[in-house]
Amino acid sequence: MLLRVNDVYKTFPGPVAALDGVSLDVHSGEHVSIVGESGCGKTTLARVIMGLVDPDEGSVIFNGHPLLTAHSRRGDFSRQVRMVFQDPFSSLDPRYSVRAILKEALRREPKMTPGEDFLRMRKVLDLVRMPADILTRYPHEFSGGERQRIAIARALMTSPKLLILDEAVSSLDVLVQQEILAMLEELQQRMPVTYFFISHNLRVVRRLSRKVAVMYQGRIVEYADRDTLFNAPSHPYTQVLLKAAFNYEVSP
Amino acid sequence: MNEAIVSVKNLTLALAESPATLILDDVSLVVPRGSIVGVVGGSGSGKTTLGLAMLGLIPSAMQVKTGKILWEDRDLLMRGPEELRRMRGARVSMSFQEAASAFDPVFTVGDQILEAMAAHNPSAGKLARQKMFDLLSLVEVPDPRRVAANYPHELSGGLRQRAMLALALSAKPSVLIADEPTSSLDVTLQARVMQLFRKLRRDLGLSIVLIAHDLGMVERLADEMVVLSKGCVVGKDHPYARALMSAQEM
Amino acid sequence: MSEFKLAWQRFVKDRVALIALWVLGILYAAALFADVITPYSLRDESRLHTYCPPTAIHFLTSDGHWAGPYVRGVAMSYDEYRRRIYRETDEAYPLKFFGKGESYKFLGVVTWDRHLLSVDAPGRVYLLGADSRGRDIFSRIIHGARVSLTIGLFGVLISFVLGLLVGGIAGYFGGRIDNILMRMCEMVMMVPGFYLLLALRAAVPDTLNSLQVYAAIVIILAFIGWAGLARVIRGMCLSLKERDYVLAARTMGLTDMEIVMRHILPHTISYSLAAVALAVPGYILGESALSLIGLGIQDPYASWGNMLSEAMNIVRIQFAPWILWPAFFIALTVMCFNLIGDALRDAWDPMLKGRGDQP
Amino acid sequence: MTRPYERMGRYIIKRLLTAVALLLVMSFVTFMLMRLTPGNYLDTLRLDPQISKDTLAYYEKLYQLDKPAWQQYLFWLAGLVRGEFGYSFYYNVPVAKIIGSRLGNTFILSFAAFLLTWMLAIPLGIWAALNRGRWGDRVAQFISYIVLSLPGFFVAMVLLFWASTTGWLPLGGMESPGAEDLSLWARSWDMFRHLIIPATALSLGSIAALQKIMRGNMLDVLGRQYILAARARGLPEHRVIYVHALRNAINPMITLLGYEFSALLSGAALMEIITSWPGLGSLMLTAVRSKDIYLVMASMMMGGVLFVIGNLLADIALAKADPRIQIK
Repeated sequence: MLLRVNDVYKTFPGPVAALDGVSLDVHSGEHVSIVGESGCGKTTLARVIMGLVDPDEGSVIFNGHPLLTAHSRRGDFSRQVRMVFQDPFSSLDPRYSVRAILKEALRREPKMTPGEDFLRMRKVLDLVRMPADILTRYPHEFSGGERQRIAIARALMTSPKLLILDEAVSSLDVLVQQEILAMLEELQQRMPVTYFFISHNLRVVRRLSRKVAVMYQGRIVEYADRDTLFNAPSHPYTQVLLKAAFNYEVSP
Repeated sequence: MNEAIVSVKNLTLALAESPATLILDDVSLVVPRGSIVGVVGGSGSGKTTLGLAMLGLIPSAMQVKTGKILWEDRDLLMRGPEELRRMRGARVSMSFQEAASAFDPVFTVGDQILEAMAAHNPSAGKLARQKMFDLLSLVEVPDPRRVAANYPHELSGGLRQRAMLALALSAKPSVLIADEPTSSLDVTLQARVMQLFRKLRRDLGLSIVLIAHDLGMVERLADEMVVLSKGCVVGKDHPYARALMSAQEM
Repeated sequence: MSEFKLAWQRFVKDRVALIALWVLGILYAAALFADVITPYSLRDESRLHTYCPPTAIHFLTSDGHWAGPYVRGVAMSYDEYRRRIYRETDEAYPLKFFGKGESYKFLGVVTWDRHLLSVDAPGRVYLLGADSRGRDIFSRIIHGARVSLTIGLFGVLISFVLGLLVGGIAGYFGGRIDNILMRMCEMVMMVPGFYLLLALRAAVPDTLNSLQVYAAIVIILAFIGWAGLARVIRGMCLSLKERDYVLAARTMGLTDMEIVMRHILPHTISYSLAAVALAVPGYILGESALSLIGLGIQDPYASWGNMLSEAMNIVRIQFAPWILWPAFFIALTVMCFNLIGDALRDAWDPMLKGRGDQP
Repeated sequence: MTRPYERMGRYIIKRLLTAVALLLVMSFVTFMLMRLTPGNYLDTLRLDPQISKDTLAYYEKLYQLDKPAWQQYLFWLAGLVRGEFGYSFYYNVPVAKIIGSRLGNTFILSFAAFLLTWMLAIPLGIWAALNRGRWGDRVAQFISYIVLSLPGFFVAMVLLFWASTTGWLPLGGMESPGAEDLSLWARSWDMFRHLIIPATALSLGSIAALQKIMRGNMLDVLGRQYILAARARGLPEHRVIYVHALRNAINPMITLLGYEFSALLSGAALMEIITSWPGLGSLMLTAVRSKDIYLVMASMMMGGVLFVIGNLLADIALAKADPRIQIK
């Protein structure tokens, strides 16, 4: 078992509770998707797992012990669980070359010789189908899709066990989305990484995940295998969601 | 089909500074009365510029090289600005993707609708307010009085989207150009707006030009469809169109 | 640092700002080499040449031969209103280039006595005219530049460091710290600057020597100015903190300090260069105002502000308008800093918004 | 959902309380600063042989100059509450007598410059934005750059010089001699003529600065989508520009109101000294020069009060203008 989210609560000032008692187990190889409409708390869940946001109650358990402080995450967790963000134009610091960006991912790794560094960089760039000669170039020289590939490469530098993708393709043009999703699908075969995919787009979720959790107002209303969820949804909200997404109909 | 209410004939638009780069290249489109016509394309395909051109709002940085834009057989490229202005909103109107940024933030929703109505057919205060509330109920706004008194930033995403539709329809246009009406909405809201479009066509005989990148949605709603790639109209079998199609199935 | 190169490419496109940069370069260089450039030291007086107009430079002798650049002596007399008028006499004094003159400590190290331009005594050359004690205004402006041009920079630097510290901490850590620090900033900003300037100046004992007065003014100006910069920097830190590359760095295990040093500070410094450049004029004007009313740099030392205090008397402006020259140099410097500041802001603007870092 | 007025009331009270706290802290800091410097006004009196020892002792005791600084501050504070501002050694009269008229004069000058600035800067900014790129805009931009870099005191000097040669305007001061016995109308006209030079010199810089900002705001708003949407609805162009664009472009200017007022206040102090306009600024200068501690304190406090009121008005105006601003 890779990661356990144990009964997490989180409220922000405002009417709706962001997370209202969420529990979820993530097993190695079992690609999970969190799907739901904007404001259902899926991004907050990702940020709680990564320690960017502290939960009011509940905990995140990794390798058997709960992660309570930011410090506790600096060990294995920060090496084995990595995250990719939504906006490609804000994911890469414009001041640094691709080499420096990828190098920063090894900050907490034991020192390696420049040769080993380069090999690892070339490997991750190849995984995201980007040529190794881009190492000396800077973020402003790349398109949105290319930047997102570099961000994914950065996340793969420490060959993480779990990769959290928070709406990773949502702000890309529809055709570029296809390329990135194809690359991510291919990656599933080439690396022992498990995806924790967050999206509001049910088509993207159907393509990439084994298990799907549907979230509504801070709670997981349904958690099932992909096929059962898409073909025989049990919770009414899931049914409404599927009908709206695939047949564009909604009962008045 | 009945006669065209708006049609674009071989329109070519280029950047003023570098006439070689074409934003729209020999684009033709016919919008019959009471029909929904889809214009599908990715970002940078020129679909929004086409929508603006149909309103006679050609961005200053561009110039028309060839082509005509006809409103009931009168080419609006030949018309003077004042005549065009009177037609905008009253004959052809436009709705925008980000409803929040289509509203003036410092005026209430009701005032802005009243203002748009008054710009084309001034009517008495009391009567105008009632027409405004009717319009809001027409676009399925649950509590017109409350929504009219709110400022745009105080409305939810879905409500703001419908209020913007009311704003675009305030002068009873016969054609609505909807630019990405659903792409920033959640799926359930998206479906509800599409149903609203079907109802508006049925009740008002409104013709709609549906500009979007979501091919599946346009296929479901539009009577006919045109695919735009880098400013050119391409056929269904064009690789770009097929790529859009496959993005749909996934 | 490609972002820096990108911004520099945009900055260089603004030719006016480039010219402004050159003008400032010349002014600061002149200040540095003041002793060599100026014919006279800032104390060199001549009672015979009170308010003497700018000296005319002749090339031909009275009967039309080429005689190389030379100046004539002047004789003073009074007109019916007992005002001085100067007539050229026939003594001629050749204008010497890099000739020997008053010795000085070049850059405070080597004693030297060459001057770019000088005339043997008793002849006097006043390129821009003389002041009430017959001192050369041109020389005093160049010597004064050492004060007026540097007070602004030192003051802004201190404010910038303070602003970075306070603004950075408030912006990055937020919450109560942010609240307290920002209330403090608002307090300092709310006080009318000039009143505080006078009050602080009053707190400085009069027995200081000129260097201490200089330092006191720098500190006073910095104290008034830092709050504005702190607010600008705090705003920047708040927006930088939300950028995804900062969140990504945190998820990769970087400590707060590492994130601030690698991601927040470098951007903040480059983005606030514009705010700093636009703040310098305020400091220069602050010093000039203080010196103008006699609370700043004291005579005989020169600063553009205290040189102007003579011009406070309208009658003097009437018959010796050249005493307004220092104001021209203040205006020129302020304009250059404004031009550079605007160009810097436009150059960094796309990066600041975090989206448009396309070239 | 109309704005509940008691929320606005509570907001004003909260702002006033923080302002009073600020003024107290400011006065404490200034007082300590003044006491920090060695010696006080009496030192200058001691040099004067005619003044006897006991009068010196009397003054020392009367104004507690012998007491420790904080005690004297409390004495001063208690006096303040009773409306006494202490005694001015320099003018040898209670501070309250001088401060009232000086405060009024500074307010007149600052307010005149304030009106001049806002009446010219806003229209100029709009005009420049609407004629963007045309020669008019470029000329306006060039002039505003020049004016922005001209120090206020230099402009005042030049104007005084011009007035001295043409004689059209008085050379500084606030009233011509013997103005007291003129009729009210004649006297205010006379003061108006005296006001022209200081007010113009003071406001020139801020007109240039605000005009540039207004132009920038206007251009920014004109590029927004709701302007395009307004045109798409067929709204007449004048409504698009003067209702929608202008209304939104003015909002950020209102936030500048407060800080602009403080800039004017500081500028006024200096301008008063140059054009010998009898306001708080020139009073403060003489007080500081002669270490007249109570006079310095009073001028400082009055400057602060004017400042606080200006800021408060600006914030309320902004809350009225922009519905998105929530009154916390």
